[in-house]
Amino acid sequence: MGGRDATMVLLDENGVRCDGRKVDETRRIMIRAGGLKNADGSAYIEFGDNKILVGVFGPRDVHPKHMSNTDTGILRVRYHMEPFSVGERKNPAPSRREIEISKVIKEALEPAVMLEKFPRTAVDVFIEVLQADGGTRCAALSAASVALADAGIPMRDMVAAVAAGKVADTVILDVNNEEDQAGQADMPIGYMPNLEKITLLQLDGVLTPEEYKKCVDVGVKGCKIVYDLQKKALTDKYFGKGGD
Amino acid sequence: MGGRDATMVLLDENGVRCDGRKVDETRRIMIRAGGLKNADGSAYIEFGDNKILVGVFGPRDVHPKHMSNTDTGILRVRYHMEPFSVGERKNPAPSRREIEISKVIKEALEPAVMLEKFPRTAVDVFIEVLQADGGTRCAALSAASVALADAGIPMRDMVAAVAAGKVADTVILDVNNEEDQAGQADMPIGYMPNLEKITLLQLDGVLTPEEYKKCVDVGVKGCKIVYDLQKKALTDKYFGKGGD
Amino acid sequence: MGGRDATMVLLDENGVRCDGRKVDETRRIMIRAGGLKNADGSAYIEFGDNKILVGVFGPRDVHPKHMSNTDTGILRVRYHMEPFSVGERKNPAPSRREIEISKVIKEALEPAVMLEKFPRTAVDVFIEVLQADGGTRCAALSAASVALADAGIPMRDMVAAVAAGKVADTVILDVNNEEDQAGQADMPIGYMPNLEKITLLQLDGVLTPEEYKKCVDVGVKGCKIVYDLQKKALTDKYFGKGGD
Amino acid sequence: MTSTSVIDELKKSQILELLEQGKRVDGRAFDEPREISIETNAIPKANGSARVRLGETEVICGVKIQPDRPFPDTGDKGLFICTAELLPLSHPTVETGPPQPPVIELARVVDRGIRESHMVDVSQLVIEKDKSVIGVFADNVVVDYDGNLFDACSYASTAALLTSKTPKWNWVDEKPTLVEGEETDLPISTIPVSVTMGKIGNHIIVDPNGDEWDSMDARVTITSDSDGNICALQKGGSDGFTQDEINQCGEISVRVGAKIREKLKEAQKGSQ
Amino acid sequence: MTSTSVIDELKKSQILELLEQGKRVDGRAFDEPREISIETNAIPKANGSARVRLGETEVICGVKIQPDRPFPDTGDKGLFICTAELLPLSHPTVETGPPQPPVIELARVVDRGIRESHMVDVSQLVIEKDKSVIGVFADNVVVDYDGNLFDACSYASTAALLTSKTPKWNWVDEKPTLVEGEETDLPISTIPVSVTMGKIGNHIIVDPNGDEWDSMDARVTITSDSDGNICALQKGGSDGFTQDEINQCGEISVRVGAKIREKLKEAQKGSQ
Amino acid sequence: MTSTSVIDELKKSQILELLEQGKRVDGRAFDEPREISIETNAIPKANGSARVRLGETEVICGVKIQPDRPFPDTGDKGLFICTAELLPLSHPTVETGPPQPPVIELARVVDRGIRESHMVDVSQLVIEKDKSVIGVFADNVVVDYDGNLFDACSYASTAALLTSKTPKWNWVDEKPTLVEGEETDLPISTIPVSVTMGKIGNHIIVDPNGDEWDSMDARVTITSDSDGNICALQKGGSDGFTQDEINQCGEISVRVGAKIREKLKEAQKGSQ
Repeated sequence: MGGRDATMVLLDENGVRCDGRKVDETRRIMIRAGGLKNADGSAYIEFGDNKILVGVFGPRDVHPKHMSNTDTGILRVRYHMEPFSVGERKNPAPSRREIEISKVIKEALEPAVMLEKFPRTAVDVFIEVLQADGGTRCAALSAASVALADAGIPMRDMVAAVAAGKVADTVILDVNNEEDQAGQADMPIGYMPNLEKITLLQLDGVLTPEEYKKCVDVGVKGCKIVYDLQKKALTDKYFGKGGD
Repeated sequence: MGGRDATMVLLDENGVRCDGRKVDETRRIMIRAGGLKNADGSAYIEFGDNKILVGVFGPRDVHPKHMSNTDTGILRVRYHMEPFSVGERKNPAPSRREIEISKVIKEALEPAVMLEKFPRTAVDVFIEVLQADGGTRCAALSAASVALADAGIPMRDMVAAVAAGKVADTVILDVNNEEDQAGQADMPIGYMPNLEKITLLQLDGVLTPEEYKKCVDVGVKGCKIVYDLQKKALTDKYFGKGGD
Repeated sequence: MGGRDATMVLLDENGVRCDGRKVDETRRIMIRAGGLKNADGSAYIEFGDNKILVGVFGPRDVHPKHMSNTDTGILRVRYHMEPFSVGERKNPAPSRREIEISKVIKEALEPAVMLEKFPRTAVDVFIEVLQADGGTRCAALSAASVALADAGIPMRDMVAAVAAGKVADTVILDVNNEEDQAGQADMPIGYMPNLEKITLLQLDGVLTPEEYKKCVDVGVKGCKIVYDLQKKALTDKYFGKGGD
Repeated sequence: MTSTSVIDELKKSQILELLEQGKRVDGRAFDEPREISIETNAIPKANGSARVRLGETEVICGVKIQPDRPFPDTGDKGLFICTAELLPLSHPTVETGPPQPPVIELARVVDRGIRESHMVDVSQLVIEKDKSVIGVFADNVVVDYDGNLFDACSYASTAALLTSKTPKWNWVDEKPTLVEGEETDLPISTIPVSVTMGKIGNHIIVDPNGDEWDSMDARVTITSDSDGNICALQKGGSDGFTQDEINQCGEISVRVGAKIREKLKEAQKGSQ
Repeated sequence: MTSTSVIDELKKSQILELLEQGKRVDGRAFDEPREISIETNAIPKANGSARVRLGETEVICGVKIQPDRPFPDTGDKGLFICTAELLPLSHPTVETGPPQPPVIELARVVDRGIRESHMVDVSQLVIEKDKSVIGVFADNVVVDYDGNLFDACSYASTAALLTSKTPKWNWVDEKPTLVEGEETDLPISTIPVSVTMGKIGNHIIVDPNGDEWDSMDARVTITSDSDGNICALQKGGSDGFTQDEINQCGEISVRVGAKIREKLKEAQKGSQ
Repeated sequence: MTSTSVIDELKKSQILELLEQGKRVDGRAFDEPREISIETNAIPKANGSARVRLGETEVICGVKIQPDRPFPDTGDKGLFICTAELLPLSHPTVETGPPQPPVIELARVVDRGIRESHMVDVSQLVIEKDKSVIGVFADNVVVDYDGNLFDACSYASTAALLTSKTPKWNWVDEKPTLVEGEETDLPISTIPVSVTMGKIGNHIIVDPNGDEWDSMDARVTITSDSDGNICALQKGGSDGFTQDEINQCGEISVRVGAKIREKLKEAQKGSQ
């Protein structure tokens, strides 16, 4: 690697970012539907250097019974990072950050899943971050949508996700780890393109009202890029790879 | 405040204590019945610099069911200190001290509450110490009695409480924080004046047998002072403030 | 004691070990059946400087119910060390080592207990290490067998246990604490002499294939020595002490 | 098994019906927060404190300021940590025990809103670089619950911080040593204000009360700073927002936030 | 749902009936403790130990003495910590897992009784001021239960401490270093003795056994020191005491405690 | 209440019947492990990693190497810690929460197999004696379950360690300081290989798959090193082994282990 500059240039005079991307360009994205033997549905995503595995079980019985709901199914989500997924070895106990992200992803997926179709039961989504590189929650949410579809869970739409952000006073798409650490703002967005609804939205960092609107817009556009790759992953699995 | 003397005089030659009180004088006491919207009953006490809030719920169902008792109601008490209530920030996890005090207060209240009137159910007493200044358990117990009465729980009597103690070889009433830290003995007493029963009693510190008896006596007298203020708090709430 | 040599001689030229024993000699063993008032069965063992107490309860109901088995009884084992049982005071919380040893001892006892005779119920074995000196799991297992018999639990056989090991390139019987720390291998063995089955076996340390076989052989022979003392303990309790 | 109660359903449909007519259950305008009352110095022994009532929701925040060890890689910065806890006396459904996910989210959102605004200038809270720094702990406890804890805790924290006094410590004999009588205000660079909006049907309402909170389809909490910039946001709830709604919420949060910021400033002045 | 069993009720009324006649179930006088047997040095590898039988209640206490770090504000004092645990083999109803409130109370009351008497002179347990002190841990485990664990644990702790040997450590190279072969007795300044009294009806009985314990309305544990002074007290149970009863209990505790103190001294002598 | 299901019973009797005929359900010889595939460097940002498939069981091991504090009494040795976790997506019956005894045993057996072989030479992992050492953490996560996690985790750990790169730290200003660009291989002294054998009836089979695992009466995991010596063993399960069977298992483990060791060496070469 050879030493990182204290004064890293996040965006050069030609609009090129620290990893060579343009402002509106995502990192390399690879999504695979399926892959796990025991899970009812699964997906694997590589999003830049993020590597995330998602397994889905259900609909299945809820224990203890009083946690279930006679009117609707329930969705349970666990977002979990492996000890070796980050720079310094992570303590295996679930952190408060992981608990919050699990909740945020759960609420981002709920509008997409037809929970009313399987009352009294639960669908479990287990997200495992094998390697983290900034934007894990968006990559995880995108993969979780594919894994739910792969499990045959009835859905209204899939949620696609990517972060918008701001570096060097410029709004950009898909914030990587360096940009998150050294940049000015990070806005993860989860979006259902067919239903035109934002189901995940967070922001850390300072934006003017104009930049705020622009970030939302850039993020929504980025989600549509991710969405196409989600559909392709499912098509590849279920209908074979259409000649590229 | 301007620096505390290492050799603080707890009792001067005129029988005046470090905070200006006489040996048989309590700190300023203010009790208010009610105040919380959601609790079934509540009370607030300022006892010197102690500030304590108590909320009561019940009688209500017990979960899990096997914790309930077909013959009698049960009383549950939680004594809890806020992180900001003490000198150095308190860790939010319940300490062993808080667990013991919860049990001691519960057993001090039980003789006063007609638990047999509500079998199978529970009454919950939640004590929150907002600011601590020595003698929190007595102040909490006094407020809890008022909150139980405010909740309409049938009671035989109220428990009034205050500590006796010993500083400079002298028996005193209502030990404050400095006296507790630098003094010779602290004896919290909870007493039901109508039923003439001591329901809370603890002692830390060395007393001769004569001092022991004197402490109990001074404490019981002090409880009667507190008792009048408890009754006044309930009268003020339910019958309006009688012109002072 | 007067200072331990850094270069302790574990085995001298005459085949004498650091505590004066021969290679195939066990430490002093004393087993007593019974002794506890409340337990359904109990035993106490001194094995060298190990002092271990075992209490057995059951067969008794299982809570929660869903942990029980309609076809068979279940055995539950807890191996636990007192804070004062080891050199440096042990933290009272159960360690991962204690959890593993509990499981290993449980599985070593199961083949000996006729669990099918008491379906839906459980037998609890509580092992308390009062003083530890190397080889606690073998001593505990031996005592647990006696305590189960003392409780009248129907059994196919008793499990006797002792460790074999290797010091100074020599296979030895009954590894003590110093030999475990400074030696080359430790192989705890639990054996049912009547049924001729090894039910506990572990190994830490390096053995050639020949040494491996010899260790197993030496260990099995040692278990037979222990077995006789187990039977004597039960005979002494139930039929009075024969002879001297 | 749980089941959405009939009463809850009726309450929600009543609230929604009123909203369709442009009305809220308690008569407020859609973009109108409830009455805010701020009592500073409620816990005199803390370094700063505030008791905030937002309608019938009530929160107490106490600030403790004390020496601490810095994080290994930020030895030139003090610590700022904000927490939130629902006391069991605040509502009959609150359980004691380890915090549940909604409370963890609450605490983290309140913390981030203040942290991301850089309200507390932690670079000024160093006693001895790499060895000892000043830690600022703003602990919120909810005393009575009637919806929208995000904003109530946020205002309580902000008011407590604005009125906090920082003791001074010198580095003597490898230990932080208190210098008596040299208290200063906390170094404050901006006043963040969070505004939480609920979505019921297609209606966006500011500061939902307890009944509205139970009927919400989704919510968003947006924090803006003294410059009118947006510095933190958290969407929650089991429905989504359109892009237009999100833009609209951004505008509301800055506009409503500015008014609330004036109240916080008044409280700060009142305490001096 | 639990319900007071009929057998428990019968047992209690039988005990009470006997008390009305001036008798206890096991024939003891009201102010007579059960037989106490004390075996010191029960755990030879510990720094001190005792196995105490109080009737059929049996407790083992092991003392560990080892270097530790002092508390920040008491760098000139060693540590003394006393714990108590109910082993699951002591009674069929004991559960494993984190300690329940009654066991926490037990441990804290036993600890305070000894701590408040200043039995162990912690000012003599300093290796290097502010840096390293000697910690004394007296851990009690209950091996068989038949009521009144307070006194059984207290006597076991006291007997173990009275017979404990303290190793010597020097401060070398910024580390405590053991000096071989220089053990001394623990610095002991007084012998605290706790006496627990139960109240059944209007009767006060000393050292309740298991059946009496289950039938008690209230209890009080009073600890007195070698000077006949009272140094700790804990009331428990769901009824109260009159002021006269409390005075009476104080007297009993000092009188009965003096006799038990002699037994502890004998055990100490026997171990030398 | 649980009850052994009829299907489980049928499966077991079918497996046993086949074994009596000298056959296994998946056609393997009794002493034949399933196909092993090893992908090294699966987690490029870790210091070493491997994804191992043993039949349909799949495990990922990531190795993290970082400065740590030594244990008080072994200041001249680095740390080696190996863990194992069943991810809930690996099987529908896996529960989240604190690890249960079988997972604790798994982790400890995998750790001991490697530790007792002295594979990682921890004496070379010292930055500054008594102050700072290098810690090597090999964390295994099970991604798909089909029996025999002991061996799958063991091979994943070994492959990850064999291909790990160790950064260099110097001791500067009382702190470990990374020296950029000076990575070396981990100091490796031998290659331990565990072989797990199940006993069903009187038959000993190597590397039981998921169905066989559920049908086992007992199991034994034996680890041998590059010299063909046996360095760790763990018996498990609710039945026993005869002495002959234990001797036989020892022989099988060394013989089968040697073949698997060649695969691990190939994987190591392939990653260079």
